[in-house]
Amino acid sequence: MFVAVIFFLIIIASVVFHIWSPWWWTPVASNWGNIDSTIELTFWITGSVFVAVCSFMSYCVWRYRYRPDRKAEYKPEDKKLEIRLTALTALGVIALLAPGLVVWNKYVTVPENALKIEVVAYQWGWNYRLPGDDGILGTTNISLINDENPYGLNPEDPNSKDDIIVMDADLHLELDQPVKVELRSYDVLHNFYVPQFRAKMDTLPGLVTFYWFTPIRTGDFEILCAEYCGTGHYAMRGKVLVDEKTDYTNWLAKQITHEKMLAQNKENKKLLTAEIKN
Amino acid sequence: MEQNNKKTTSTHSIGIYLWIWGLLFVFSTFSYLVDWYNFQGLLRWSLIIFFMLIKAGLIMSIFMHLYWERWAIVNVLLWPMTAIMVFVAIMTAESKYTFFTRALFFVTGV
Amino acid sequence: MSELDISRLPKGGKGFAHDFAADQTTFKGVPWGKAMMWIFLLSDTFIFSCFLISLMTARSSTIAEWPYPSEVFGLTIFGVEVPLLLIAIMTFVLITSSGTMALAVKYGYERNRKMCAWLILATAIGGLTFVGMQAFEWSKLIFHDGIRPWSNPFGAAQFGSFFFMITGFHGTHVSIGVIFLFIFARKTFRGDFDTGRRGHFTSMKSDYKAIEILGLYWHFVDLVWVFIFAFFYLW
Amino acid sequence: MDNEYNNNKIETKAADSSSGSYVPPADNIPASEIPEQELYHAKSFWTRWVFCQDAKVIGVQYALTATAVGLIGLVLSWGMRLQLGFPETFSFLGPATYYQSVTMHGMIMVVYLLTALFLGGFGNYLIPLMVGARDMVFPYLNMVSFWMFLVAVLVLISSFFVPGGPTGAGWTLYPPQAILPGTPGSEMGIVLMLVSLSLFVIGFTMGGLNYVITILQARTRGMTLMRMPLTIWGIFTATVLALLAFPALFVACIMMTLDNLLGTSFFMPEIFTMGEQLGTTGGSPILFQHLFWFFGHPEVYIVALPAFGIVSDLISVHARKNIFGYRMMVWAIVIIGALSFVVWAHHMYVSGMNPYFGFFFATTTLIIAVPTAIKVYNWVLTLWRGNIHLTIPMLFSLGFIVTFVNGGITGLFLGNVIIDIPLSDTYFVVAHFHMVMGIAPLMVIFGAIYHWFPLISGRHLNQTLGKIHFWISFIGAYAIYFPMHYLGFIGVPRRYYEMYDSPYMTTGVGLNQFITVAALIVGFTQILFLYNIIHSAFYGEKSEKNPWKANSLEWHTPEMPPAHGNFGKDLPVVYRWPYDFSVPGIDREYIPQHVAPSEVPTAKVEKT
Ligand code: HEA
Ligand code: HEA
Ligand code: CUA
Ligand SMILES: [Cu+2]
Repeated sequence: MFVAVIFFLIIIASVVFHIWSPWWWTPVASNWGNIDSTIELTFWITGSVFVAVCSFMSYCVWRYRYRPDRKAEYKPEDKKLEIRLTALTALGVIALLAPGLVVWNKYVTVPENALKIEVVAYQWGWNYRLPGDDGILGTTNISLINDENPYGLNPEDPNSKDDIIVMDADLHLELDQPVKVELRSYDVLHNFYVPQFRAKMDTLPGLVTFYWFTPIRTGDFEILCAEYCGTGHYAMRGKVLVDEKTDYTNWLAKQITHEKMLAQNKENKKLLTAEIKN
Repeated sequence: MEQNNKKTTSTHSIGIYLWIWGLLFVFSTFSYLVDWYNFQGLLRWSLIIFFMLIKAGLIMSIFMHLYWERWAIVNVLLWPMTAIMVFVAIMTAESKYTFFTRALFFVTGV
Repeated sequence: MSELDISRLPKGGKGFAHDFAADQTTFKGVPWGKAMMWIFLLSDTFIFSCFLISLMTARSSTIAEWPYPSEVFGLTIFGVEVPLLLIAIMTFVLITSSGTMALAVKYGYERNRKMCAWLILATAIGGLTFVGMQAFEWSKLIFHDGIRPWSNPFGAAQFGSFFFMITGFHGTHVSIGVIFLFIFARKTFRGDFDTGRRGHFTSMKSDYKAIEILGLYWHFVDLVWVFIFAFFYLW
Repeated sequence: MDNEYNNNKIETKAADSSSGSYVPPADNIPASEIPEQELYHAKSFWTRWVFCQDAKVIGVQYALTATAVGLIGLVLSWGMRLQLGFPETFSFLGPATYYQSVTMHGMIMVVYLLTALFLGGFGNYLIPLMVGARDMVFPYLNMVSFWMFLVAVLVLISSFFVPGGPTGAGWTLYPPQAILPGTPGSEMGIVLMLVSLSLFVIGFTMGGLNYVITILQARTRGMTLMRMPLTIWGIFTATVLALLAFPALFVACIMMTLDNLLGTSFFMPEIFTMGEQLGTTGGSPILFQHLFWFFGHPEVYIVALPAFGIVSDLISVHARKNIFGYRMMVWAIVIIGALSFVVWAHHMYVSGMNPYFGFFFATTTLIIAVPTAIKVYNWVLTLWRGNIHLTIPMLFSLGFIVTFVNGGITGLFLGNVIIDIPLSDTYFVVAHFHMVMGIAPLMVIFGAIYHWFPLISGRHLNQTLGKIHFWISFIGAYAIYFPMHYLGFIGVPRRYYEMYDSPYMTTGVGLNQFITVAALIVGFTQILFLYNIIHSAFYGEKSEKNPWKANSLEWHTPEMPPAHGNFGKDLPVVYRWPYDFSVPGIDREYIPQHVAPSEVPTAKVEKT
């Protein structure tokens, strides 16, 4: 009795906790609202199975608790029942999987008009690169990195000249403009994760990974690194600021292109060497 | 440990071992010739795999006596290879993808 | 004790079903040690497969040039460039030793002590030759061609890494096999398998079946070489 | 020299040589196919208790060692929880220490506690007894297996004392960070971890071969595969998985060791770190992840399948009812085992692998839910119309069902690739795997210990302490991990040393404190359990033979605890499955496996 009741109460408590929980996801700020819907669907299906299975268990514990005068039933199997349950479960699995795969297909298919930007991760911070007027990011290589060329951009690649360098933890994005983030890392694995956007992907050295989203709300959103990357992992934060078009253009105008930065860095170096000589 | 089935572990005539031995030599020579004649492309790979599998099959079935073993053990030994085959297939696609992104985004030869 | 007459059991697919439904032993007529060696080899197959899969993955995902093994492993004999010569000879040596091993197993079952012992010894010497040639190959690559595990002058760094790791791991298998072959040769000459003398560590009785088990291991080493030859040297 | 072996060649009393009295045809059991096993009888203290070749002693040695490291893992979890619940209160917990604790906690719990306890501990003890063998097929190798395990554990422990401390790379040991200086323990710690894992794999292979061959080739007469207790099926399948999955880990360990010590570039691409080029080129970190998870996913089933098997037996015995759908249960175990080799990349949905793999792996992953669901249904259907004794093993089994269903269902969230995108690497994952791996199998382990303790020691564990232990552990653990899912929904990433400067994470403060308190309470309750074990081993209530009235062979040895060689002069002969409880047509309540049909002629049993 007591045992069955407690088990049942635990199930009730779980449901109640779920409904009243103050801890829930942050309001979505990208086009990935349908991820939330998929989760909700999953909640409904699996939640009801959980409640059903566990309540049934509690019921059995109560109804068939030990009595000396009772003898358990002897029934090795019931093929029909088992086949039915299997079919039902298979149905449940399909109901979960099908919408999930549809959304996933969207997730891996980048729209044509997406702005390609690069996110560069390092221990422990974030930098960015925007394509400039030509809309194309130049090629890179980590072995090209040095003081003057901190991104390791290919100086021979014409596409790299007008690339806009954002050596700052803050990234500005334009509202309603789809972006494809191309993720690159200098050193170890990281993960570019903004909870409100729902999307994430690891950054890897030696590879470029990607995902896309469209910001649908202005505001500041925190970037969390979601792949363990060493002692500073928890402190590897950044910010995405989603702006209206005018604010965004203003910000963009203040950024510097790769060509200019190279020139500047050369200049600085000359000054520095001159200073040392003096 | 001693089994009481001396009858069943009958030995095979020496001829079959010598035959297989010879065949292994021949096929090894063939696979070597693939390199010698410098075949390239799909032809090369399929020939390599073909001779490799034949040699492996001969060694396993005759030298390791798998041909004479009962299906129980043969199946137990061969089915797990499907896991390997899945792994091979996935890693083939994966390495192609890695190469593709690298070629697309990175400067080569620095 | 009545005997299990395997020849009377159903064969093929029916035998499969029969054996799995039967009691006591699932592998009918397979001694414990042999079953164990087979399962161990299965596990070991997974190890080598993982090595080779990693090799092929690295090879097809690197954008650096992959060295052409045919040239790297070529030898110049009398002024003629012969590709893969040493490797080819090693392959033949290993196959030869596999053949002698197969015969040793055969004579073991026929309780032909002398033949069996000499053939095991021959196998051991074949194995030793293989290891020796491998040592020669390694030293040539290291000291003459400047190939290192971390880099090499021909191209992708992984070439050397995988070469030393895979052939090293295979060579270790061969060396262990050679040690056991010598031990077994001695035991056979001494007649342990006829007298059922107990093993030094395990204190189990010696039995000619042990030779078949050792044979399985040795053929497996040969088998792995077939794959390494194909994927590393020829591909 | 010969007299230290008892070649007690038994005169087999096969049915066909029946002397006189009528034996019904149903009793016909084929003659023995395998000769009597030679046993090495210990002569001195050393060979009896230390270098012992008796699988039962080896099992206990495994279990004690695993528990000892498990307790280290538990203490490490306290450190982590203190930091997460009450940050900046404990100065000894810096970020480096925190990450080292997380790593060692995870690795110890998964590999050195659960794998070793289920397979090395329960496997060694139960396999020979339950299949009716005198010992493992190669007792000597079995002994070496334990000593390898011990060395692996010692190497692991020694990493706490080397300069730089143990590795803090996370239990997944992903390169490149695992071997780069930005990670704690990248000096010696990581090497020792890799060496320890390799030794573990070697040692396990020796033991695992023994388990597999004992089950396949050394069963007693009449013990067909379909008459084996599900415990054996679970352990058997898990061992097969381990023999096929550990190679990938072994290979990954070797390659990473070489990357670390020799500077090879297997997993290391071009890297620019701490202001300089590393000089490695062209390697692929993703390759490591594939190798790791090709091992790692089967590994989680390696710790789940034995639990599935054992819990089936516990439920059946304590509900006095046959396990429902035995055949389906066996097939489900085998299918889960087979499928577990084609789902591994569901741990890599956000790793940057080929994005189209998502379709394949999401599908295979969710397919695995079907056989698992069948198992769950069959457990609760076994309770249905049973006669349920609410003994402590039964309580733990019930706890297992609830936590496993809960954790399995969150697995469905994660398996569905698109849902994994927001939830991956958050506390939702942490909650998932603790529910399904940290709590559920541990419940089974506890239940199994209460169940088999009388067999091992001849005494019962204290029931009152046991009930307290159950209720606090179960409710407490549920209270730790159920709310933790919601941290994941907020978006709190895992492996965060400290998380309170983000606006939405601050809302988790109270929850984290609550979790920490619950974890400490549950943790300390285990001390009660340890006390119970130690005290009861010496002073516990003496148990009669077969206290739970179970059918499987281990309870029907001539002596209890069973002696070396397990079954006295004659090995038992088996005539039925181990689940003949409450059989109609007969006044006995249960029919042990070795009872011949002729002894219970009126019983209406299902043919097995
Ligand atoms: C014992 C261990 C165990 C078990 C059994 C499982 C079982 C499952 N796991 Fe879990 N998992 C882990 C241990 C385990 N897992 C660990 C340790 C990690 C993290 C590793 C790390 O990164 O550190 C992990 C991580 C993990 C991930 C990766 C998350 C991430 O990192 O992003 C995923 C994704 O697919 C996943 C899925 C599943 C699924 C689908 C199951 C399924 O097998 C569950 C099946 C069970 C059920 C479904 C419940 C019973 C069914 C019913 C009651 C019927 C109702 C069902 C339907 C309606 C369909 N797990
Ligand atoms: C079986 C596996 C297992 C078990 C039992 C536990 C038990 C616990 N774990 Fe677990 N944990 C992992 C496996 C496990 N963990 C893994 C794989 C990781 C990932 C590591 C990584 O990210 O790299 C992890 C990570 C992890 C984190 C995340 C850290 C982070 O991401 O920053 C946290 C945080 O709260 C945590 C807490 C706890 C707590 C409070 C307990 C317990 O205290 C819960 C309560 C205790 C019990 C229910 C009883 C425990 C009993 C014993 C340990 C053995 C005694 C045995 C006998 C007497 C026979 N663990
Ligand atoms: Cu960067 Cu975690
Ligand atoms: Cu998994």
